[in-house]
Order: sequence, then structure tokens, then C-alpha cells
Amino acid sequence: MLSVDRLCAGYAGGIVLHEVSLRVRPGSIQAVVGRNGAGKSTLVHTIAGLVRAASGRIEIGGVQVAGRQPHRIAQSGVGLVPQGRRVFSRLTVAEHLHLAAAPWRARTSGGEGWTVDRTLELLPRLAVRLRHRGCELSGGEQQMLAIARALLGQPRVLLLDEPCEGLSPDLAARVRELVNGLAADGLTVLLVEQQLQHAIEIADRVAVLEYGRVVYDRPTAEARLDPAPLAAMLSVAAAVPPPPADQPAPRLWADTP
Amino acid sequence: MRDRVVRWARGAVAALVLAGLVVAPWVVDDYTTALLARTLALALVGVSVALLTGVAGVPTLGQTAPYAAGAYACAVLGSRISDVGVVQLAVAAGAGAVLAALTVPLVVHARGVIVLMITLAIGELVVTVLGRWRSVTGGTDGLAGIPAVRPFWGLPAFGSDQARYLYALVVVATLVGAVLVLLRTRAGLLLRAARDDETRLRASGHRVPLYLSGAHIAAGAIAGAAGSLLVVAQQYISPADFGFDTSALLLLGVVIGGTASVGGALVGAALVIAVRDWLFGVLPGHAPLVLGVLFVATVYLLPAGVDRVRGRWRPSGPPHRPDAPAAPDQATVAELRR
Amino acid sequence: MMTVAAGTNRIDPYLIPALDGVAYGLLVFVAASGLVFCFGVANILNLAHGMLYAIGGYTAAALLDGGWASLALALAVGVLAAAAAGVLLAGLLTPVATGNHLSQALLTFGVALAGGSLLVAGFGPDDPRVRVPAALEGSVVLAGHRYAAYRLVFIVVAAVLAATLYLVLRRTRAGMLVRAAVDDAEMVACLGVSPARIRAGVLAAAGALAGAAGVLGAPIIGPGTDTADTVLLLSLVVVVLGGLGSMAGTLLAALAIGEIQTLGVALLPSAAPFLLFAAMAAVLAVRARGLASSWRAA
Amino acid sequence: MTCLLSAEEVTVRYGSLAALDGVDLCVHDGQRHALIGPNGAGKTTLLNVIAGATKPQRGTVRFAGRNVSRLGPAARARRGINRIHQRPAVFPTLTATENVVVAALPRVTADPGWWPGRRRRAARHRAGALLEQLGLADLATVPAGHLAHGQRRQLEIAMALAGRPRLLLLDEPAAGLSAVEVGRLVEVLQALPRAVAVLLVEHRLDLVYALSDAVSVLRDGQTLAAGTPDEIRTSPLVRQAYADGVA
Amino acid sequence: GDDGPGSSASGSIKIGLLASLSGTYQAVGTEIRDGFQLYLDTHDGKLGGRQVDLVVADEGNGAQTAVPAATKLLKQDRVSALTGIVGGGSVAGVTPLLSETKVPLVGSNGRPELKDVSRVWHTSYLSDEPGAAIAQHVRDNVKGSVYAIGPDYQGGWDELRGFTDAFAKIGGKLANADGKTTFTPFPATTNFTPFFARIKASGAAAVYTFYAGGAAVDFVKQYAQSEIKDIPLYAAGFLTEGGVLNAQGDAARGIYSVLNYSPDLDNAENRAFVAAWKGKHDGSPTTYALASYDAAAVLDRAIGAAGSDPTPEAINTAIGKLGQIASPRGTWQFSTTTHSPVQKWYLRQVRQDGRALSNTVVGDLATVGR
Ligand SMILES: Nc1ncnc2c1ncn2[C@@H]1O[C@H](COP(=O)(O)OP(=O)(O)OP(=O)(O)O)[C@@H](O)[C@H]1O
Ligand SMILES: Nc1ncnc2c1ncn2[C@@H]1O[C@H](COP(=O)(O)OP(=O)(O)OP(=O)(O)O)[C@@H](O)[C@H]1O
Ligand SMILES: [Mg+2]
Ligand SMILES: [Mg+2]
Repeated sequence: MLSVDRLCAGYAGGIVLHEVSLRVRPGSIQAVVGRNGAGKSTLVHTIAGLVRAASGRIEIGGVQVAGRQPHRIAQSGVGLVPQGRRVFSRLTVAEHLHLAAAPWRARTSGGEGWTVDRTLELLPRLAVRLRHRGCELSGGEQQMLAIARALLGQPRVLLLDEPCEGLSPDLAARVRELVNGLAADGLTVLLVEQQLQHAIEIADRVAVLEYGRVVYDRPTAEARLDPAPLAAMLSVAAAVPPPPADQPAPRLWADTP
Repeated sequence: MRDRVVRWARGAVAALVLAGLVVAPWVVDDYTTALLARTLALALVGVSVALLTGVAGVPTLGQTAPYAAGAYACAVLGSRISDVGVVQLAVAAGAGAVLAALTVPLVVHARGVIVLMITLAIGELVVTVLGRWRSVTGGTDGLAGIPAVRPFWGLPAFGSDQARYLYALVVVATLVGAVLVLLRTRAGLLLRAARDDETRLRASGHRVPLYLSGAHIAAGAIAGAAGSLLVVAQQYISPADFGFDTSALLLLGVVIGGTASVGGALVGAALVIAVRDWLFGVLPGHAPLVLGVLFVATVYLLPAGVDRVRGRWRPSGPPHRPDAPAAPDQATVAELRR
Repeated sequence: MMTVAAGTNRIDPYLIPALDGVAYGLLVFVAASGLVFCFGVANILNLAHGMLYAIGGYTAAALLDGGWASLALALAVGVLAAAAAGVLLAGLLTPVATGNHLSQALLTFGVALAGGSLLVAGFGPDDPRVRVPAALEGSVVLAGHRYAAYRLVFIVVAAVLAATLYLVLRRTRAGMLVRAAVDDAEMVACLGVSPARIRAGVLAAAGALAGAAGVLGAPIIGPGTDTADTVLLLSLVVVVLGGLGSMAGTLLAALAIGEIQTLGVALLPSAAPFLLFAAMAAVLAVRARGLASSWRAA
Repeated sequence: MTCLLSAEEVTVRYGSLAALDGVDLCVHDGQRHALIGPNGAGKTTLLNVIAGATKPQRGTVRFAGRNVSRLGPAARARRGINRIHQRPAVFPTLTATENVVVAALPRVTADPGWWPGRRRRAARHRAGALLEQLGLADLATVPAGHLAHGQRRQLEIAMALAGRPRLLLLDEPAAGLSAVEVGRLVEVLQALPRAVAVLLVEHRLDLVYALSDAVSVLRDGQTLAAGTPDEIRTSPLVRQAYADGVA
Repeated sequence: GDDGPGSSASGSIKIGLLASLSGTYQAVGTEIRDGFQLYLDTHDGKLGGRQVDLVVADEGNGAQTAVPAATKLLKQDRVSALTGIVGGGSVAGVTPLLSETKVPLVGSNGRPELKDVSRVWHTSYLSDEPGAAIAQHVRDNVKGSVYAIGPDYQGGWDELRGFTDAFAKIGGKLANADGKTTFTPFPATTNFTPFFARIKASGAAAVYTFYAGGAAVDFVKQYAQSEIKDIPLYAAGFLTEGGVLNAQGDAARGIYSVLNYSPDLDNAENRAFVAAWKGKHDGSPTTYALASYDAAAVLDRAIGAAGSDPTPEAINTAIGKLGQIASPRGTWQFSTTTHSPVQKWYLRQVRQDGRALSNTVVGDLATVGR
């Protein structure tokens, strides 16, 4: 459904993505993990058309879309939950939902379409904030709104760039559940996620980006059986060390040149 | 690598321009020299506009106000008290700074288009006052017959276009050099930070209004000094020299020069003013048309130059409820996209 | 001439200026409406607004012959011509579309300069004559004072315009798209709507509004070498004073400017040259300080 | 024991919505205090009130024994309240180093001397050390606007530290950070001098329990519970509240 | 071998013409250029027997563009004489250049107050002369006080002062509340109704005014729709001169104005002038075109009289010795003190003339000039 082939992309400062290739089958979830600055968001933005591809192919449903304008790509069924929410600050929640809703766009794969009511049922916090503007929402509420906005576009391919950032743990779990369900309905999902265990939990495949290159791309079943290589690659072990004993005052606080 | 090439190239161009400016009076005719002298004065105002608009992020259409204050102070001084250039320069800069200081309470809290309109109003008010305070300013017809200036006590008064031009060049070079040095210090860094994100700067403990007031007054002094150069170059001033056209062209010149770059502003403002003055001479009746087409073309030819504008010029932000100061958390997303 | 109200005999020199302030303010609102939409709402700084208005004005001067049919024709042609110019402008604006006001100012100022001189070249430097239908040419008597009939037209036009603009912006999908594009055009694109199309639409609509205003306003702020500048300045003042995009605020600002220019001048003639700009600077500065937070709610 | 920071009866209303409704909070010197709660509970709002970015309708904020309710954010920062924002706020056209230098400037105390640029050099020195600590040394000359999301978050943490806080307000510092960077963050926070108090808002409870020695739970603008991490971890009330935040 | 600025051995001479060819005063500037050109066209392109190389530059909206353009004419093109210049402020700005380059200016329109007129000549008038010329007529014909109103800039002050001073001297009374002329912000005023309300309240029996260009159109149109439309309106002639009359349409009917020229004056020079003008342009010539035409005539005679080497200095001296000049406006001569015309003024009224409205001469007024 979504395939990326030898994709190179970057900014005026230089190339960030080097020959990235991924293949996401319809109804499956591809997780992408990697250190900060590895190029995950750049990949998502390039697929969505917000960053220009320098070379390589991006195919959606067999159609090459690299180089097309973002709105054309969106029209071909790509929905985006961007990093940092990017909700419209002057529009109310209700207006966001009204604007994003595209009920006329028939869903190609099974499952009923998304309606405003259904999204509000999923994210009830939004229902009580309908008249608030985007800039007045809390961080988590903005994240919810960004997810709702993407869903209402009835996407065939969903690009999620850290969709659970800032969501409370149980809500994050529910969103992951939802994504899982969507994929089961036939939606193609590209999920960028920082917490490896959460990525493995729902994804069918997991890829690791390092300095803009895919250095690992396996089915998650494999990763679950033997998580060591993957964890090593991401240095997960270092994540949360136990609280240490008293520390000497570090040099940080010395003020001498 | 590329950076170094660019920097080197920029340095080379600057050196060439400077060399060209120094030898100019001996290679071009009187008209061009006179035009250049006048242009230098306006380019110096352009520098003050860039200091506010580009560096500090407070776009202004009102730098003609301190410019006019400087020019009239210098003209009155010149015809009644002293014809010594450095004295006039100092008094003019002081007058510009005082006027700027008086208007600080009006501008220091405003941002974006709002400042633009406030400064526009200040400029227009000053022009109106100049037009009506006839006993001092000569009214709308202006002040003519300002005696020639001597640069320093004991030196002869300027008698030629060359001399006037070289004096202007020395003054402009000195002041621009001072500005460039200033911008390399803490002051420049803090102003740029204020332009980028004022709320963040406050959250770090900085007194932003103080910095902006300082920048405003400094820019006023520079514009005032430029006013005295105009008097030297032209020996005549009238409110028309300080009208809205002048402010608008200066701002556009600064935009062409790249807003945040002082050298660029100098060149941009000088180009715009020189081209306009030159067009009115060579293409009578078609100057606005050609000038307009040139502006449009500039946007296409110099995308890098004109696109360097940032900071407060991003959309003026979501309309926050007045009782809730914009929580920095909830600022617009635009600034993240570069 | 008809008598609308029986006049009192007491001469009240401030009555007519006050009424005129309302009519003039509304005219200013109508003239500014294109810019209200384009700059206030869609955040595209269009310094060619005055030129779009002048297109309408010159159309009116060329087509009006004193009959009602010609008024309709002029309105149609003026709106179309100015809207077309707006679309052209939108095309030119593509490289500086991303909310960069100073570059937009550079470009649109250039267009205004060039377009203005082309208009003058085409229609001549003299102010052309504008003939409105005879029924509107005369004056009516209000409360014992004679008053230009045509100005009363603007009370209706402005009310309709303000209401329409408000409804379009708040209630329609198009209005929401425009406001959304101001916040984040890329995300609007990710919803499947082309920001370039939105921009073209905005400028076409702004052009149409300015063209209509130019035709209707021609008898009062007639076409001429200075029209574009006058209209642009007044419109900018109104839009910024009105709080950039708030329809109620803009209407209020327009009325305030109308009153300042009429009643204010009548009351304080010696301060007349300073009134407009002094009032503007004061209001904006006070508002920037947040001292008058309630002002906006009004 | 007296509080370094105390917020009393803080109430912030937005129209009919009470983002904070009579919240009390006390952070002791050197305490690592966590603030958790469902989305929209009012955590960020409380941080804004403490930092001076939002004026509460009611309530006072005391810091180091003084009432700072009337001070603006800049004055509070100079007294030692530094923060990071939920959405990373950096100066996009300034390089990473310059960002930290700017943040450090108000609180550098160079030895007295007339030599120009002394303060800036001291600040620059500290900026280098901080960037190194947070693993941003390679990005020192990159404009902050060109950084990835997570890198910006780290940069802002460096900026907050550069201000030499007595109280550090962290709004979801780990959100969007990769595992390695979270590890580094934990290291940095643990390396803070004991005297520095931290008020930490975070949804990752593993971090909260690892880093904090007191936890307050907010919900719907009210304090639901407060206690040690262990008490909170086992409180059924808190569990239910966090779950209810969803429903 | 330098044969002096502007002239060459081949017998040609360079003249600089500076006029507003763009901007607010474009209409006037164009008339000035066309008037001068008309004289050249009807005189084989020669002045004083020398082929003229006319260098035109654009004055723009005022001094800030006029000064550089004049600098070009004087310092780069090195013209032997300068003519034109619409704005008084522009003239003031150009005068330092004149003293520096020693080139004479034969101006054809605006004229500020100048300390030194040794190189400045004007074929137009001094701004206070129209008012002075019509004061007696107003005094004789208006039964009651007169309201004086005008634009708030130097030109307006001078025009109105000319009238009010002369009017007061012969015992006239102003209706203005404080006895002083009302000045309207210029160019900001587009709406005159608040002023009309004051006029109405003052109980004036007539109004005297001066406006030009767009303001004149607005003033006249709004006047005709206002509550004071029946109060007689007297004005300096510019109120209804040239293109503005067309724009004003019927609103201008009946307005009295004072000017030094009208196309229907009956003399041989004028008949030739008007015929030549109509052969090239639509409509009748204005006083602006006439003044510029006369400036060419002055230069024609002065260059002829300046001898074999017409240096700017020589031309300047020759102008001072011209004496009587026959012109379409009637014969006039330069005043020795002000260097502007001593000439006759006419009373005109806007009347129907065939299908169009025109300024018809209804009487002679005083001869004015110092
Ligand atoms: N607008 C930009 N201009 C120049 N360089 C950029 C820009 N945006 C990102 N980069 C650089 O590209 C690289 C990849 O950034 P990207 O945002 O894709 O990372 P990421 O994997 O999403 O990181 P994170 O986990 O922090 O979100 C980084 O090194 C960053 O500095
Ligand atoms: N400026 C504002 N105008 C109106 N309502 C606001 C404003 N700021 C915050 N709110 C509301 O106040 C409530 C608390 O917001 P706050 O940002 O403090 O939540 P939070 O606890 O930080 O949540 P999260 O974990 O999602 O970031 C939210 O419901 C939010 O919608
Ligand atoms: Mg990212
Ligand atoms: Mg929050």
C-alpha cells in the first residue's frame, strides 16, 4: 500500500534521509524508531509531501506520489498526525472537526467511516472543549485533536508521528489499541514511536533509523523473540537507571571560565 | 565550507563597494556625486530601520521622525549658531535620540503591524508639526539657504560636491562600523533573541522592554545623525523629505537588503533611493512604473534576501484572551517551521 | 429633494457632522472591506488594495452614464476586473506566500506602483467625472439639514457587507479554511486543500470587494491619481485599529475614524491635522499595553 | 520545614472553566516534586502561574519566603525560577550555543572588570559545558530552528539549567526523547546540586517514580492526592482518577 | 575648449524642464510640459534662433524627488536655463542649486517666498495675487460677511492671505468665527461636510476659497450637495481650472473665480495659442499651459538678446531687460522686485459653453504685481 524506495530527502542544510526503503502492506502497522534527530519526522514529512524528495520513489496504492503537492497526496488518502500537534490556533475544536470531516470520501477498506460523533466518543475530552480554540487547549487535548483531525479525513494511509506524546498513560494505551483496530480494518499505518516496547506491542514490523539510514527492519514477531539486537541498537538499557546515591556537585555549576 | 566561501565573498564585495565609494567622486560627475551624498544620508536611516526592523524585530515606518528631528535641529543650529560639522552631527544625533526616547512609551509594548501603524502615525504627526511650525521650520516650503558646513573648527566650509560627499562617507562609515561592532556584543545577541521569541527571553529573566527601548533610542540617534548629513548634502530641507514615501521606500530597501543584515540594509536602502532619484531624472513620467516593476522583480530575483525576515513578522499569533497572557506553550506552530 | 424629517429651527452645527461621520465611516468600512478580508482575516498584506479600489473607481467613471442600468453594469464589470486583478496578484504572491509580511509588502507595493501608473496612463491624469443615477445625485433634508443622498446608501451597503463577511467567515467551510490557512497552511494542505487555491480565492474575493467598493464609492472617493494611496491608508488604519480581522472591531474602528474626520474636525478645528494619527497612535499604544482590554470586547 | 515555593489557593478560570480551582502546593528546598494528572488537569497552568506567565484570579505564590505574586516572569526568573515549556520554546534563528548563552546571561557573575565581553565569555563557557552534558555538542552551531523536536527539548533543558535555577520547572521533559536521551536526562537531573528544587510534570510514571521524592496529583484543577511516590503508586484513588480522566 | 554649459558651437542650446509627470500633480505637470512644447513646435523648435535640446525630468510629488532630478539637469546635463516646476516647495528646494550653478529658473507655476530672487523668474503669479485681485469685487457685490476657507499648506496660506488682507484693508468682514481663515488638513481632507456645517452656522453671505486638483473636485461636488449650496462661491481660478472642471460636472456651475487667463480672451496671441493648442490636444489650454508657453517665449527673447554666447548668466541678465511681453493673457512684464508678472486678472464664471462647461470671462479685475 505504502512503499518507499531508495528515498533521499533533506533540507537546505543537507541530506537527512539516505536511500530509505520501506514497504508497508495494507492493514499492517510499520513502526519506525530511532534516536532524536535520526530523521523519523523527515521521513513522515517527505511522504506527506511537506519536504521535497531529492530522489527515490514513494508509492501509495501503486501510484508514485513523490514530488506531488501535499494537498494532492492528502487527497489520495494520506492522513497525518504531525509531531508537535500543529492544531489551528484560531479555530475552535468544533471547527477543526467540521473542517477535517470528509464524509464524502468513501473508505476503500472495510469498517465504518469516521464521523464527528465517533471521534468524540473515542476522545470524550474533546467533546467538552468543542467551543475552545486550538490555542486554548492543553497539550494532551491538542494531541487528541490532531488525531481526531487525521481520522476524520478517512485516510487509507495514516502517518502517526509520535501520536502519544503528552497523552496520559491510559489514554495513550487506548490510542494504541485504536490504531491496532484500524489496521485490522485494513488501514495502513506508519507509526513513529519513541518507546520501543509500545512500538513492538502493536506493530507488525519495526524499522530503526540511524542517521537517516534504515539499519534494522524486521517483523516484530522476530523482535519479540529476541529483543536484544534491537534494544542494543537503541541503547534501551540505559533508559531509567535506579536513583543513585549522593552525587558530588558536578562541574556544571562551577562558574569559572 | 560553503559558509566560509559565502563569508569570504561577502567580505570581498563589501571591500569592493567601500573602495568604489572612496574613489567615486573622482571618477563620476558632480551630479552622481551629489546623488551619492544624498543617498548616503538616506542609507544611514536605512541602517537604523534595519536595526529596529530586522535585528530587534520591531518593524518601523517612523524612522523619518528622528531623521527629521536631526535634520531640523542641524539646520536651525547651522543657520543660527554653529556651522561646525561635528557639533551639528552630535546635536542632530541627540535630537533624534530625544525624539525616539519620547516615543518609546508608544512603541515599546507593541509588535508587528501594530508598531508599523504607530510609527507611521508618529512620522505623519512629526511631518504635520514641521509643516505648521513655520517660525522655526519654514513651513511646508522648507528651510533653504542653510550655510555651508565646515567639518571641524578651523577647516574651510565645504564648497564642492566631492567634499560634501566625502564627509558624508566618513560619517556613515564610522557610524555603520560602530553599529556592526555593537551588534557583535551581547546587545546584538539579545536583540536577535527578542526578535525570535520574546516570551522565552522573559522566561530566562531578561528585561525585554529595556532592550527594545535602548535599540529604539540608538536607532533614533543614528537617524538623527543621518538628518545632519542630509542638510550637508542638500542645504535645503522640507517636510516632504520626511514624508511617508521616504519611510516606505526605506523599509522596502531594507527588505531588499535582507532585513537583519546591516550591510544589506545600507546597500538596499541606497539602491532603492538612488534608483528612484535616478529614474525621475532619466525616465520622466515612467519612474513609478519602472520602480514598481523592479520591486516585483526583486522578490523573484532575491528570494534569499527578502526571505530572511523572521521573528515578530510571523503571523501576529492567535488572539489570546486579554486576561490570559499568551502561554508560551500555546504559541502558534508557525515559528517551528523554518 | 424630499424631506425625511421635519427640522427643528435650532441650528445645530454638530448634528450633520455626526451623521456624516456615520456615513463616512461606513464608506470607509466598505472601502476597507477587501483589506479586512485579505489582511485582517487571511493575513496577506496587500498594499495593492488601493489599486484594486481604483480599478473599480475608474470602471465606474468609464461606464456610469446616470442611469440605473449603467450602475449595475459598472458594478459587474468593476467587480470582475478587480477580482481578476486579485487572482493575478495571488499568482505573483506565490513565492512569498508563507506569512512573510515584509516581502509581501515589497511585492504588492511594487504592483501598486506599477498598476497605479498604468491606470493613470490608461485613464489620464485628470480626475474623471462620475455620474450617478439622478435620484442619488441630489440631497435630502434631515432634521432641517440638507444632506447628500448618496451617502445614505452606504448605511445599507455597509450593514449588508459586514453581516455577510461575518457569516461567511464564521459559518462556512471556506471561511474556516481561510482562518486555518493563516495558522498553518501546511496542515491545511494535509487536509487535502490547496493553500494556493485558498490564496487565489482570498485575493479574488478581496479584489471583488474592493472593486465593488470602488464602483460604489466613486462618487465620494472618486478615481484619481491619489485615490489608491488614500484608500490604502484609510483601510490599513481601519483594519489595524479594528483588531485585525474582528468584524465588529473593524466596523467600530471605521465609525470612529468617520467621526474623528467629521465631528472631531468640527469640534476641534485647530487640532484637525493631528486628530486622525494622534488618535490612532494613542489607541494602538494603549491597547498594546493591554490597559484597555475591555475595548476589544465592545 | 518551610517551603521554597508555595502556591496557595491558586485559582485560574477561563470563562466557566476552572483550569485551577484553589490549588495548594509546597515545594521544599532541594525537593524533587512531581506533578501528575490526566490531560487537561491544570498542570501546565499551575506551572505558568508559578513562573508568572499566567495571572491567577485568586491565590498567592511565595518563593524563598517572599510573595512574588506581583512579579512578572522575567523578575521571577532572575530570582531563580527557571522553566522549560511543554512545547519546546527556543530562539529559532540563534544557534544552539547562542540559545544557551542568552539563557545564561542574566545569572552569570563574572569577576568585576571593565574588559568588554567578559560576561559573554563566561556564559559561553557554561553553554559549552551544558551542551556537552546533554549530548548536543555536535549541534552547537546549528540554528535551533533546524533541530529535530527532541533536540529542541534537550536544548531547552540546557537553557533552563543555564539560568542556575533554585527551582526548576519541567513540563514533560521526557516527551519525545528517545531512550538514550531519556537516560541522559535522568543523569543530568540526578546530577543537579541537592539545593536545586525541581517541579516535574510528566506522564511517564516510571520516570516520576525514579526521580521524585514527592508527588502531587491534579485532576480537574484540584489537588486529588499528595504523598511519597510509593503512597501514590499504590493509591487506588489515584489509579481510578487517572483512568477516569479518559472516560 | 569648453563652450560653456548647455550651448554649443553648432548653435543649439540645452533647456531643462522639470515638472510633475507622475504623482498627485501629474495633470498640472503635463500641461506645463505641453505648453512649453507647443511653443517650440510653433517656433521650429528654436529659442532665440538656437535649436533647443529640451531635457525633461520628473518632479514627482515634491521636493524630495524634485531636488535630485534638478541636480541631474543642472549638474549632469548642464542646461542653460531651467523651467517648469509645479510645487512651491520644489522651487525652494532647487534654489540652492541655482545659486551654486548660476543657472536661471523661469518657473511657470508654484512660487514660494524667497529671500534671493536674482535667478528666479516666474511667468505665473505670486500665490497671494488672485485673492488680492478679486477682493474689491467681492466687497462690492456681496452683501454681508465672507467665509474664507482653504487647504493647510503654504500655497493655501498664501492664497487665502492674499484675499483676506486685501479684503480687510477695504473694510470687508470675514464670517469665520474667530475672524481667521479656516484651514483644512491637506491633503488628508476628502470630506468637507463638517466645514460646511461651520460655514452654515457662521451665517456667511459668500465663501471665498482656494483648492486645486482632487481636493477641488471633492470640495465643489460636496458643496453642491450640502446645505450651503445656495451661498455664492468665489475662488481662486484653480478651483475650476482644467481637468477638474470636467470631473466636477454640474456641481461647478455658477462658481466665480479669478485668474490671469481664460481661453476665451479676445486677442490675437490668444487666438493663435488656443488654435495651436486645440490642434494638438483635446479641450482648451489652462493657465498652467499658458504660463509654460510664456516661459518659452521669455527664454526665446532672452536667449536671442544674450548675444553670441548665451551663458546662463547672460540669459539671466537678458531676462531682466525684457520689458513688455505680449502674451495670450494680454501684455505683461516682470516686476523688478519680485521677478513675477505684473498682469491683469479676470473674473470668470463657470457657464455652459456648447455641450461642455467652461470658465467664461465675465469681467476684468485689477492689474496686480509689485
Ligand atoms: N527545517 C530543518 N532545516 C534543517 N535541518 C533540519 C530541519 N528539520 C530537521 N532538520 C535536521 O534533520 C535531522 C532529522 O530531523 P527529524 O526531525 O527528522 O528527526 P526525528 O528523527 O524526527 O527526531 P525527533 O525524535 O527528535 O523528533 C536532524 O538532524 C535535524 O537537525
Ligand atoms: N488560554 C486558555 N483559555 C481557555 N482555556 C484554557 C486556556 N489554557 C488552558 N485552558 C484549559 O485549562 C485546562 C488545563 O490546561 P493545562 O494546560 O493546564 O492542562 P495540563 O494538565 O497541562 O494537561 P496536559 O497533560 O494535556 O498538558 C484545559 O482543559 C485547557 O483546555
Ligand atoms: Mg521527529
Ligand atoms: Mg500540559
